[in-house]
Amino acid sequence: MITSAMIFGLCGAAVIGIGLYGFVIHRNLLRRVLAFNVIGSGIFLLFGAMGYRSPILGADPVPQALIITGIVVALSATALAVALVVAYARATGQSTLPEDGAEHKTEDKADER
Amino acid sequence: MSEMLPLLIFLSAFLPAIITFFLPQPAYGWRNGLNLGGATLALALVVYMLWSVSNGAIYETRFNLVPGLYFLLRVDELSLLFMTLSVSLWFITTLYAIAYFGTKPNLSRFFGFFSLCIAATIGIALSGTLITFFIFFEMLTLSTWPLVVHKQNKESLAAGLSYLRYALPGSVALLVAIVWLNSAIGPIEFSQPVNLQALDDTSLRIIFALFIMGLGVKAALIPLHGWLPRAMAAPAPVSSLLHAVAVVKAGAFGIIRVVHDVFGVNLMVELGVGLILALLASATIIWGSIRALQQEEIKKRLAFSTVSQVSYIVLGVALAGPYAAIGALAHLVHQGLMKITLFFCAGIYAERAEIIRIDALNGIGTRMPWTSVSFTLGAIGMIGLPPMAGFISKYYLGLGALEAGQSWVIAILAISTLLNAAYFLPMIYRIWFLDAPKASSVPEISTLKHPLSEGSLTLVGPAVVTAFAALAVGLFAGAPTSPLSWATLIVERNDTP
Amino acid sequence: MKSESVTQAKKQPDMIEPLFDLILSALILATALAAVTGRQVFRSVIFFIVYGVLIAMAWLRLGALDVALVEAAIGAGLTGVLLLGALGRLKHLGQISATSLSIWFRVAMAFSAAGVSLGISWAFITLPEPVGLQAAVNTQLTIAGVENPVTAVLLNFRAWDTLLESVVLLVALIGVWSLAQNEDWGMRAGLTTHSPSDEVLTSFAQILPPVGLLVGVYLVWAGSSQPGGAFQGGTVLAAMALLIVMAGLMAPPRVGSTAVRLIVVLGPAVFLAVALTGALSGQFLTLPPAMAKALILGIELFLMLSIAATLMLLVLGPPESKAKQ
Amino acid sequence: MNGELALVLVATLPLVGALLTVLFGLRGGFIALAVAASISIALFVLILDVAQGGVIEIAVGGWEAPLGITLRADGLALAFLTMSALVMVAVILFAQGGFAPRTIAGKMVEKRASYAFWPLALLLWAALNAIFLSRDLFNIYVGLEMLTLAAMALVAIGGKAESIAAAMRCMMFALLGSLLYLLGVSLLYAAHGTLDIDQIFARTTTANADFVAAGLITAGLLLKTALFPFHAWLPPAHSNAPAPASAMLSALVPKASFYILLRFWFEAVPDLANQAVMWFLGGLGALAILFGSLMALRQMRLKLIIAYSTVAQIGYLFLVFPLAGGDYSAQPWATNAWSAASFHAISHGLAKAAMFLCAGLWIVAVGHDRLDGMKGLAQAMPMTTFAFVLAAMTLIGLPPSGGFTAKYLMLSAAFSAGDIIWVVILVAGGLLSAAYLYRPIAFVFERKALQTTVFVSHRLQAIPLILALAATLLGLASNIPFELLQIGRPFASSGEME
Repeated sequence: MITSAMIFGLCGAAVIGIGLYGFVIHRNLLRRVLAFNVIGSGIFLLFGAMGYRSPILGADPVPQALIITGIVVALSATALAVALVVAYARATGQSTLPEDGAEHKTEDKADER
Repeated sequence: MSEMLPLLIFLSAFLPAIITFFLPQPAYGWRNGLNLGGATLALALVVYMLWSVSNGAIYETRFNLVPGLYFLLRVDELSLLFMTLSVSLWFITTLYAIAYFGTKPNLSRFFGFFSLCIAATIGIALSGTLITFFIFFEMLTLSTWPLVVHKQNKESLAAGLSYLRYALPGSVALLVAIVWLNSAIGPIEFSQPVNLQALDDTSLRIIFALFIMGLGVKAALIPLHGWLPRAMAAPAPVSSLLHAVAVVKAGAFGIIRVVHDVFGVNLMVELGVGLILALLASATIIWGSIRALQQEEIKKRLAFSTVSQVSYIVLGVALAGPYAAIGALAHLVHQGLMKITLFFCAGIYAERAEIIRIDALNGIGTRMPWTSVSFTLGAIGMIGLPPMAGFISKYYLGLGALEAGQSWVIAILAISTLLNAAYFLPMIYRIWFLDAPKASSVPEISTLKHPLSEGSLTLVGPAVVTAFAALAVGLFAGAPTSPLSWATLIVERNDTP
Repeated sequence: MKSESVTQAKKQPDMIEPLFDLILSALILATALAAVTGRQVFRSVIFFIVYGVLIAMAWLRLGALDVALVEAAIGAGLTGVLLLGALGRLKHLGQISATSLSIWFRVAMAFSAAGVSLGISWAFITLPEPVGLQAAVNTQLTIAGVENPVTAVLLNFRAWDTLLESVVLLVALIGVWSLAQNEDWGMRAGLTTHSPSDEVLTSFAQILPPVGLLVGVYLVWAGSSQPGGAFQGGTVLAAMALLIVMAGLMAPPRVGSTAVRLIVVLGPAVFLAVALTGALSGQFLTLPPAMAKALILGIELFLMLSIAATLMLLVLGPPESKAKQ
Repeated sequence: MNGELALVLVATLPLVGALLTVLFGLRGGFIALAVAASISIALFVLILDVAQGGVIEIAVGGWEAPLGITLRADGLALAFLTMSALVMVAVILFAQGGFAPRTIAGKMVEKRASYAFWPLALLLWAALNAIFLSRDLFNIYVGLEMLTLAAMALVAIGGKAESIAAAMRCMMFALLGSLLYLLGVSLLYAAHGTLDIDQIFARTTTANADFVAAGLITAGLLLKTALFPFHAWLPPAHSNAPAPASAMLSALVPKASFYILLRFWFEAVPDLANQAVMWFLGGLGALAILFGSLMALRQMRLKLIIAYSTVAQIGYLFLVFPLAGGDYSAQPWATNAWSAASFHAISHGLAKAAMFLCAGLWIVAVGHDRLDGMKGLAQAMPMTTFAFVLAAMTLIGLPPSGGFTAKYLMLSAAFSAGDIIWVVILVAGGLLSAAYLYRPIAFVFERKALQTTVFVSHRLQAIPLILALAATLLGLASNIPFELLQIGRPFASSGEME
């Protein structure tokens, strides 16, 4: 018999995958931040579902509390990340970072400076 | 008291070093007083310990670090031999250095690191365990570097780099060897008999090789000697004390420790590494002399002569017999006295008459008699003519070779003596028997910095003192207080437990 | 809510509920996919907001009303606003470059992401018998000071988490502020615009504040017994305040003003004070059962204010004068 | 003041200070100093109590795990707390001048950086202490997030385009890392109904979830620790921040996530630690050592050399897993290897902070950190040069220094275990670090008359020197910290090696 917990747990797992995919394929920083939030809510959904598996005991309040904490933390991170994206765009006119491993480039720049 | 004594003698060099770093350049009085005071105190302590140790006393200081890692400072006959040499020469060299530098810049840095080197040398002499030895060995490596690069020009920096290029891999080899032994059989104390049964012959051979690699760099065994001649970029006092005595001897001393107190001569022979070491030393002796022959600068020639001479000690150890050992230990002191004399003189020539190259020595004898006499004595000693100290050590080495049935060593000794003569006699000849060239290639007497004097007493005095000391230890080798007697005492106490 | 969850658990799930759950999950996945892979960023953000609402519904189905509230308010609401705002600014500043990654890379990534999902699902399905803390929480509820187990966990059992979490918000705020231009320091938070305030918004904004305050306080109060609490209340308040600011009825607060900083700090400060008094009297963060309810309510009220202010300032972003656009 | 109170104060005082600095923007430096002083006192009391009475543990709010959160001060925690305290005190002293409010016409005016720096620094400290003391995996997550956000803000505080880009880059890694960690923790809770490290250790069953969780947690923490090959973000981030920020970022931040890994693998799930996993972690560490060192050799800017050396030095930490983890945890040498990791972490923390502060001073003096432009600095600033050389000795692992102690312990463990590969790695790493640290030293030693040197006060120059001396002292008096570390040691290995 399939319970809501089972369904939403698997759904959460799938969402995590989707989010991860988005996180790695996008260079656009805003999209990465968005993907990060998708992953996050997927994890929370899975966490909640795992705390709701027991038909006798009902929902476990501890994961719920942890998830609320997690959501707020995620929002804080998102806010800072978004602010960074904007500041970065203001400073460079870019909304994507140079390719990874490009720190060598920045070094060279630094050498010239 | 007897627990603190080893620590005290170490501190007598270490504390002046630390304080000196914080002295401003103009504080000449303080700086000189501090270093001479430290040297005097150390000297007094050494004399006291010589007396009491010869009566069988033993001093120990130990404190723990992490498990398997503890400091042990221990005074025994061997450590005293090395310590006496370094401390007394430290005193003399400090006098020389004060006169030599006068008011040159960065004196606090120089004297600070100089005394630090001595502290490290004393520590090496006192080390009672391999790891303690290693720690002081590294301390010596590092505190020598600022002295090598003291002039801070391209040349000295290059010298410093090549020095570290040799020294650091060496110390890594040493560390690996030590940790390997410790993790196999626990921490090793020189005073305790070491049981190496836990290790098979192959690993023992590897460990021995690692030890020789690590120590051979400092002892300037070929092919690890490359740094020494370049390090002559350092100022004269450094070349005199450190590169003629402290550093190279630290390597030789380490080899003595490893062979006698870790492996034991018998095991070394069983493993068949003794002969290899002897061959290596002989090769170094010959090669060093040949290279010395090719040099045109005084200090470079002396440096290569050091390369060759230090290997006498290694050779003596490798021959694994009491006579050879005595010769080696005696030579540790003899060579130190003679070589420091030569470097003192080279320094004076360079400072007072701007003489760097050998061909500029012509006729200097009449102008700088004291210096030249000292130089000559040192040179003759190096060649090993009786009754100079050098002869004594070579004589015992020869006996040892015959005793060990390695008669080929005699040939080596003969050849090297000839080579020594070949590169020292011409210098002596130039000094005394050639007229000063009228050409402007060398400065006229009028252009000498101090037309009438060869420099202050504290500059020339040390050279004269060491020269005659070298003569004395040869003349009175039989005396109960001579290095030779002490060396004999060491060998007797070690080999007949 | 405990009771309600139990009743839920009691009645056997008929065919409708799983069906509903399945449809909801399908929608969630679809919107998530759309939000992640959509062509334009704007659409993605819209999809993300929808996705957030759907997730909130899922939380209702999982008997987590508190989480549902928070998710709706923060997960969907504020995050969405943040992203939209940033999008507007980026449009203003520079181009939004589209991804230009090789199809093979994307395929590979897709497969590996799917692998992760499968791995997690495997772990999830093969989980041992559920061992929750429901029992433990319920037995302690009597001395925890509040009837709502979630609030009890947040404000009492795991208060240290919550204290740190309220500080995390502060960290983010300081971080956001520190991204201002030097010359803008101390000015009003956010991009100072002079948007023509349209009547609807304005009228809304005039009615809403009292309502918002009411709702917020109620949520805190309710949080002690029913779903609700400081975070939910704070979000509602923050939303109201934002609305007012956007409507131009009230200028955004100055980053430099002491009042703002005081409000922002108040909640964590009170929380910390309570914690330390506990420590001095023996145990750190202990709420004596007698006063537990009062203390929790007090902490929550101040927390709500601070959270509201912080959230609003976070959404407004660092001070930025229009001059440099 | 009893131990428990001291523990609470160590955990909360940074928070108090942070809140105060948020309120009083102009007094940040002073508040930070006061807080640093009081934390140091509390920490000192705590250390004394633990040294006498053993591990101190408190259940927050009187709620025992699994319902509540446990804070514990054992040897390992104290070691890391002390390191952070030393570094933070130094940084706070050092930053007094640089992050002071501007004074215009006699009245002080708040500046952006000088306002934001102090709360961020104290919050960073608060996060570190919270992590080091916590026994609850989720509580650690909150602390970790706090740490990350504060660190990112500090990376970007310079305001330059490079620093913002650098912050953005690590933000991406860090966000992903914390999500993976959170996922792992939630799986563990679902499987065992607890978040407490000791209760997870004491669990009776092993679910498939445990393996997935362990993988996720490790991956997440590796991202945050910047272990090769996840290091890309570290050098730009650490080299573009202002010197005091760089010191905190490089000396402390990666240590926190490593610390959690250490706790996790040795105290929560040692039963899952099979040789393969341990060797994998060690292998990554080895690669980090080699790669980081080679990159450091190629740099021409001092701060980048120091940053890449962090990449390399982090690698050493991970050698603890193959040397003390898995099947070896019962071996006699495990204790030494495990302690070696802490010794290395701490001495590296002190030395690295000293180096970045030295770099900062030199930059003040000559206005940049290009090697070729730093000739003659040994002349102008001997004290700083000496401090830098001392710190370099620790990083290279030359005696007497904490770095040497760590290296000795690791080497002896590697020999006892008979895994010569780690010996080779350690030796090679030591020589490489000597090579890349010699370059800047040689440059500053070269004699050259500096025309445009800003005078740097000796009080400022003394700060890095003291840090470097502390790193050296850690080697000279290594028995005290070693004994302290053994208090509440995770695994009971069969005694020390003799």
